[in-house]
Amino acid sequence: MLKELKLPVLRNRQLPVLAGIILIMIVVLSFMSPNFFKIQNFNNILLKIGIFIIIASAANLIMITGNLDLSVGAVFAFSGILHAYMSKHGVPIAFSIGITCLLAMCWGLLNGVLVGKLKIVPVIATLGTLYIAEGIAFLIARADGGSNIMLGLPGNYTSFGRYMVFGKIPIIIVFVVIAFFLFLFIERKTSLGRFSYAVGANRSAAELSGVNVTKIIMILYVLCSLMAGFCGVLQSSRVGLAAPNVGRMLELYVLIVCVMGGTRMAGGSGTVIGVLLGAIIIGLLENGLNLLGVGHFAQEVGRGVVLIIAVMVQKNSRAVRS
Amino acid sequence: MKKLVLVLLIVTLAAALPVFAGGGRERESERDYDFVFGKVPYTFEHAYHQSACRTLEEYAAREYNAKVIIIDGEANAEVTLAAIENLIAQGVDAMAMHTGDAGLSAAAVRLAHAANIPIVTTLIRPDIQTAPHIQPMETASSQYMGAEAARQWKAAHPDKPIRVAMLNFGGIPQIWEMRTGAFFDGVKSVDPNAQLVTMLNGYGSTVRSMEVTLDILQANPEVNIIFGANDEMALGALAACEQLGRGKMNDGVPVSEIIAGLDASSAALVKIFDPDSSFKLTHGAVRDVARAEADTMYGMVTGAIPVKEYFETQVLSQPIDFWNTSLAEAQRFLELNFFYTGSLAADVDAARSR
Amino acid sequence: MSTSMKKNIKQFITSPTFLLFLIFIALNVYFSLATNRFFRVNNYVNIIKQSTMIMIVGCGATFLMMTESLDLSVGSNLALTNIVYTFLAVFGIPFLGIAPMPLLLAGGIVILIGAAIGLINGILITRFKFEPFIATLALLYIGRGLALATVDGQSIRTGIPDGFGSIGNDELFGIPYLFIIVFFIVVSFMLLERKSVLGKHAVAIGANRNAAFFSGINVDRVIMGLYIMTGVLAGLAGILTASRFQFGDPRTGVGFEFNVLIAVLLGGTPLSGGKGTIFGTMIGALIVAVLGNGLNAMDVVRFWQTVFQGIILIGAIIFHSQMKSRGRAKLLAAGTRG
Amino acid sequence: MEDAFIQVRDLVKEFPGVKALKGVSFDIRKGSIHCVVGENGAGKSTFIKILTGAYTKSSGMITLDGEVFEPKSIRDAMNRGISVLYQELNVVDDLTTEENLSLGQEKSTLGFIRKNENTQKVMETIWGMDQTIKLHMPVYSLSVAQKQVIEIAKAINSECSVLVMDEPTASLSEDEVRRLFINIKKLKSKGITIIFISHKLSEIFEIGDYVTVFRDGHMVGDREVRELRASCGSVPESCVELVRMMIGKVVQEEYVPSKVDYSKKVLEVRHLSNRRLSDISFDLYRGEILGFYGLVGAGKTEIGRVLFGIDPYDGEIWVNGDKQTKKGVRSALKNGVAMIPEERRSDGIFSMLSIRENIPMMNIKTVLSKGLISYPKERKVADRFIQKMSIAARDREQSVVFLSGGNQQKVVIAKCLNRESDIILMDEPTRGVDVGAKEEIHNIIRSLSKEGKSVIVFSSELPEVIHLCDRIVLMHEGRIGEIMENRKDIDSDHIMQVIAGGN
Repeated sequence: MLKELKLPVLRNRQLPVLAGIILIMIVVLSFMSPNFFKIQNFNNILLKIGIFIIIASAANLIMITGNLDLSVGAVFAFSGILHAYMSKHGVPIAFSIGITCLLAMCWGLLNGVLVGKLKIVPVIATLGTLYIAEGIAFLIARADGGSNIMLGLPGNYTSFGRYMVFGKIPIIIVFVVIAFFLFLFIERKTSLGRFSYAVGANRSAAELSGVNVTKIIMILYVLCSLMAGFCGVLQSSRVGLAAPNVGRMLELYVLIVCVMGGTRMAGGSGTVIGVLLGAIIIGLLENGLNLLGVGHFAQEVGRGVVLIIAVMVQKNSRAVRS
Repeated sequence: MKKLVLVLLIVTLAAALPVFAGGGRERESERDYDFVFGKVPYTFEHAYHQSACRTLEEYAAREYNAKVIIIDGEANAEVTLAAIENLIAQGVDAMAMHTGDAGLSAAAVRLAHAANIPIVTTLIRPDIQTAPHIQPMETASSQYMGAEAARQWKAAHPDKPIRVAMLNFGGIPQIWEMRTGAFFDGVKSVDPNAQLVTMLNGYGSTVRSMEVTLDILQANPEVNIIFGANDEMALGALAACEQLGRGKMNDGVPVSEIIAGLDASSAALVKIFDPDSSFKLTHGAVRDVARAEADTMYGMVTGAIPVKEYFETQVLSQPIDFWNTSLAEAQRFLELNFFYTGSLAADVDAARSR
Repeated sequence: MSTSMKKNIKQFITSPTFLLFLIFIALNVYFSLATNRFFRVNNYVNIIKQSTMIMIVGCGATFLMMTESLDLSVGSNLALTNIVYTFLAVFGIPFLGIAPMPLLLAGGIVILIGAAIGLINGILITRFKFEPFIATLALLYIGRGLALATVDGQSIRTGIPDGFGSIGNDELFGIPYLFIIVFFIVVSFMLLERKSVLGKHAVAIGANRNAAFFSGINVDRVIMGLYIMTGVLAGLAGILTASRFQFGDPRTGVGFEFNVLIAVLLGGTPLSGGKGTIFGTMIGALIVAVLGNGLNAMDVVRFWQTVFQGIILIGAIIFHSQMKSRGRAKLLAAGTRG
Repeated sequence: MEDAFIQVRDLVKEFPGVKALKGVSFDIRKGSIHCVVGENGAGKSTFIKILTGAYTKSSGMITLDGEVFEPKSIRDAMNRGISVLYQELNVVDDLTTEENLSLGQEKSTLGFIRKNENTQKVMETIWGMDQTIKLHMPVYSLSVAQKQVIEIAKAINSECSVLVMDEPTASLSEDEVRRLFINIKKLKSKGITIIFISHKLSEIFEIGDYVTVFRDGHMVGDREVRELRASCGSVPESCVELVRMMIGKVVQEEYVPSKVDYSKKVLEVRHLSNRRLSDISFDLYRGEILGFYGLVGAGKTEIGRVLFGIDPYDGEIWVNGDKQTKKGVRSALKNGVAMIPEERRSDGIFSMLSIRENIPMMNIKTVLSKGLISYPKERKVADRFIQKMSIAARDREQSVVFLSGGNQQKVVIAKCLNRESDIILMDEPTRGVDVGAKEEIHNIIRSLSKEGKSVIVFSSELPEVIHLCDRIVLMHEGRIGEIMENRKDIDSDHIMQVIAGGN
């Protein structure tokens, strides 16, 4: 298995480039901020980008098929709110997590039907889902009597999200590792992963090869919504409250993470390893700028500039290859 | 034929949906009201504004037999002004607006006055002072909060210099004047050597504030007073502190830091009255602001208050903190301002048992 | 009436755009019946006023989408031009010792800034082969950051010179200048769409990029030109917004790009390009505005409105895709018969 | 040559890592039909792209009418009078005929299109070739040949002196080809120089004046067609010399009967009809190679699509004695029917993926172990097919996009063979494939029939069908004209008659 995992890394010239960027960022930040090179800080960064990595791993497969999912942020928010609402109103936590994940998958099913079956352009279909899910998230919060749900949550609400595995490792990091390897596994070892690449590389050829394209796309959307929903629960449980606006712009973050990781928007190529590296770049950037006390306006500019640079560097490394 | 039935069904459903969603109620009842008021809140996404709107609706109906039309400003300049324009077109008798920007307030006032409709602004004072204004006394309360936080810290840790970190909305100047800046003034009045270490954007969101606070505390672990310019951000800061093993208090005695927020929503008060949590101060005013808005609108419509003159109604933004406010007072505050029906003491106990 | 005109009218009546127009009318009728606060002259003036910016920028965005491109940076562009325009008019350029500028000069400079953002988009997309989505997303962040940084996040509201608000608020014979400007822009873009080389080339590029390329059309230059054009329109919208509200605000135009996108999509221009009409985009913009306005008048809570927005978006696209496949099938059948 | 209109001298084109043209020199005479032939990758298309301004040369020289010719863009080349008719037609489907005619050369005032007086003139040119094309028709309602007519008219309209035609007959029926040739001769008589690229040698002998042969980036032969015709004898396809120039080995085309088991029907088709087909009935036996031949549009591809479950139909299909009830590609595959699609690039290969990843795509089970993809198994499968089909690739990890057309087609066939289906449908299996690969593919088809599999070949090349198939189904306008046994002395005149609609 290890050998098989090594192969794509070596074949892909973009991944070393990304790793190089990360290395440079770490060196520069270590010199510029005395508090940067600390285990606690890396822990912070991982905690922050953990959600992105989990969702983007799934969204990445969707992008590999040449589609995209803009509704993850709304599904993320919806699930957090729903979980909080149910927990507050007497549904046992474990049960509530299960129901929330199931309902989150329904959003994926909606996306899957719209994109896979009805062949609607994914940008629009998932934008529509975004609006609906976000609206409903706000309505649930409103039905609870406010703009977010915090009060009256049961005592053990946060015990899931703040659980420390072996008393040391935050559970979210464990899930990040699980998600990473799960999607690496899906990508390399399962027919679902292989067919995802096929659909992205040439949809019509995939159809004529007997690949059930609709099914693949639907499964991926459901999977992605499941991840978004699960992260919504995880996040809400970690913070100890649920707000319907937490997912704003999350979809664009996820998209940027995938693109920085070298996934083509047109589909056919990309890997979850790239997603991991892309997320680390974003995490380091924000963490570094915050540590240096750079104001938020400059951070916005910085995000755009880094996006351009990262894509440009990758394009060059791709050009060298062919 | 089947298709036609389906289409008809969908059309009927589509037409019925908005009614189901709460619209279309005014038809039978609007004529029964004496007045129609308009209200544009900053954004419905905050509990504060949802409560304020509800108070306004109920109070105006009860006191003045007035109907209130609410159009959300969505925290967006174009949407807010469009809402004002639409209210004007709908011919309301008077309106109230609460925005985040002085320029926006001024533009709204100009629009309303051009259409000869009385308008009252809230919180953010427009630069052109030609209309009545409701001013929650946030500056004084923020100063008080800063001073109290500094006092409590100094009493517990006289040896540790005060280092303040703040989370704001990203450079809205009025927020500095009334909240962040005023708070820091308060701190300095107690300890002139206090330093403002950093101020970053928490986007008004709990989760974003938590992430930002993690970075702040990484860069400046010595920070011991954190002020979030609304309760959501303060709660985010608290979550970050808890994650780092901080955020604790020893029965009201500061250990690692003191956190202050603003709005005094129930979520915040539950933390504030938890003796073990480091989130300890906030202030807010919902009911009185909403009532003042209704009173001012009524006053302008009936001619008691001049429409085009600056007339400031000051409202106390009630400070609430662990050390000086009793649980009963806080309970009453929540009931009056946030339609709170629970028991604060019970909620605090429930939250503590976590 | 000539036969070709008859044919044109027949074609128009059977087109999806016309059906969309009918839906628009139906919406108006519905809201007029559902609430007595909707059907008023002033309300319609508002609806049009509030959709002017989307209409102006939508003209450029429609052309862009015809070529299978899109621009997510228009909202940030609008904010940046809005704030810089006000800044120049109020403060000039202090560190160069330049005094506050006449509005026309400030407007000219700002239009150039809008064009520059379009140019950068164009360069990234044509020269460096960026995906339009990514390139313009980067510019969305950069533009917004610059807008906020220019004024340190504050709006400019004092020292607004006289006449600053005139173009956005004053009227000519009872018609707001704003309407005249929009009318002028929309009509010229309709002409561009139907009669100009640019319009035809945009369709050709979106429908068959290779054919366009081998026909000697400089595809990159057309796309670059369209991005600059959209940038200029966004700049103009920035100026008009500043004038209409009489203050400069770096937070304007948040989410504007998606509103424009939705208007263009509702109007029947697909993301895959190759076709599209300015008229459709205008109807799309009006539908969005009427829907928001009508639901507000009906006292529907904003969050329900968000839900409706999603349903309508999905419904409209399903509608368009149905229309498209049916129309194409009909023509193909006719083609094989004839 | 004294009267050389275009002179090419030591033309070199280098791409990063590849030398596509390695110093080519030859002349093209004014007003001649100059054919350029060569295998895929020989450098023909690179040469054409330099000539038309799509590429810039690395070194060497081209002169046009005595002047140095270095086009900087396609526009530039067009202005010097060079027009191209590409294989993939470059008309915009969503525009009308009229709009297409002026695309890229609109007359305008201030950017607005002026009424173009030329359009009428061009329409007359078009009507000279095809009267059914109307001015305001959207182009998507036209046939391929009609679109080609528009493009030719456009080229003439641009007052070109040189017209480059890149495999113009590839998707035309024989009738349409004949009409095209008439039009080409008309152009020649107007003094236009024509550069004609084709894989079909018969066409070169029919209309060519000169022929230049490319191989591997070199010019290996430059002949007068008249001369060649004399040395070649009466059957142009067997022109040993030209073929030897192109590939260096002689290709024999001769029908060898397969061992058909006529006792075992694997496929029965009865009264098949749909929009394009009417009343199609035929049988397929075990080990048989069945050929479908007819003009383009006669319904060959449509039959393939119906059998493979892509298009709807009325009628009955029996596979191995079972009546087919479920429709769709996947149920066809499940029943042992596999197809190699006509359009390799858009329907066949996954160009970004490697050969290893492409081959098991139709039957992922062959590389699974315990439900997961096993890399050793996958490598074994890939290597087996690379060897069996002699796919010329650097290694199995090479992306298919970097392979030549013939090798790409082999990958598509390998993908299909890996499915282990009993019935294999091959739609134009050798289209756009060089002569060497063509023969190899034919051998693969024969070996399939030896293994007891049944193959249906849909082809618009008569020699291929005669060469390969045991029985030939002749199609005309969606109907079966005749089903004939293949013999050594098959009567090609009779075939022509049937597919043209006679009996």
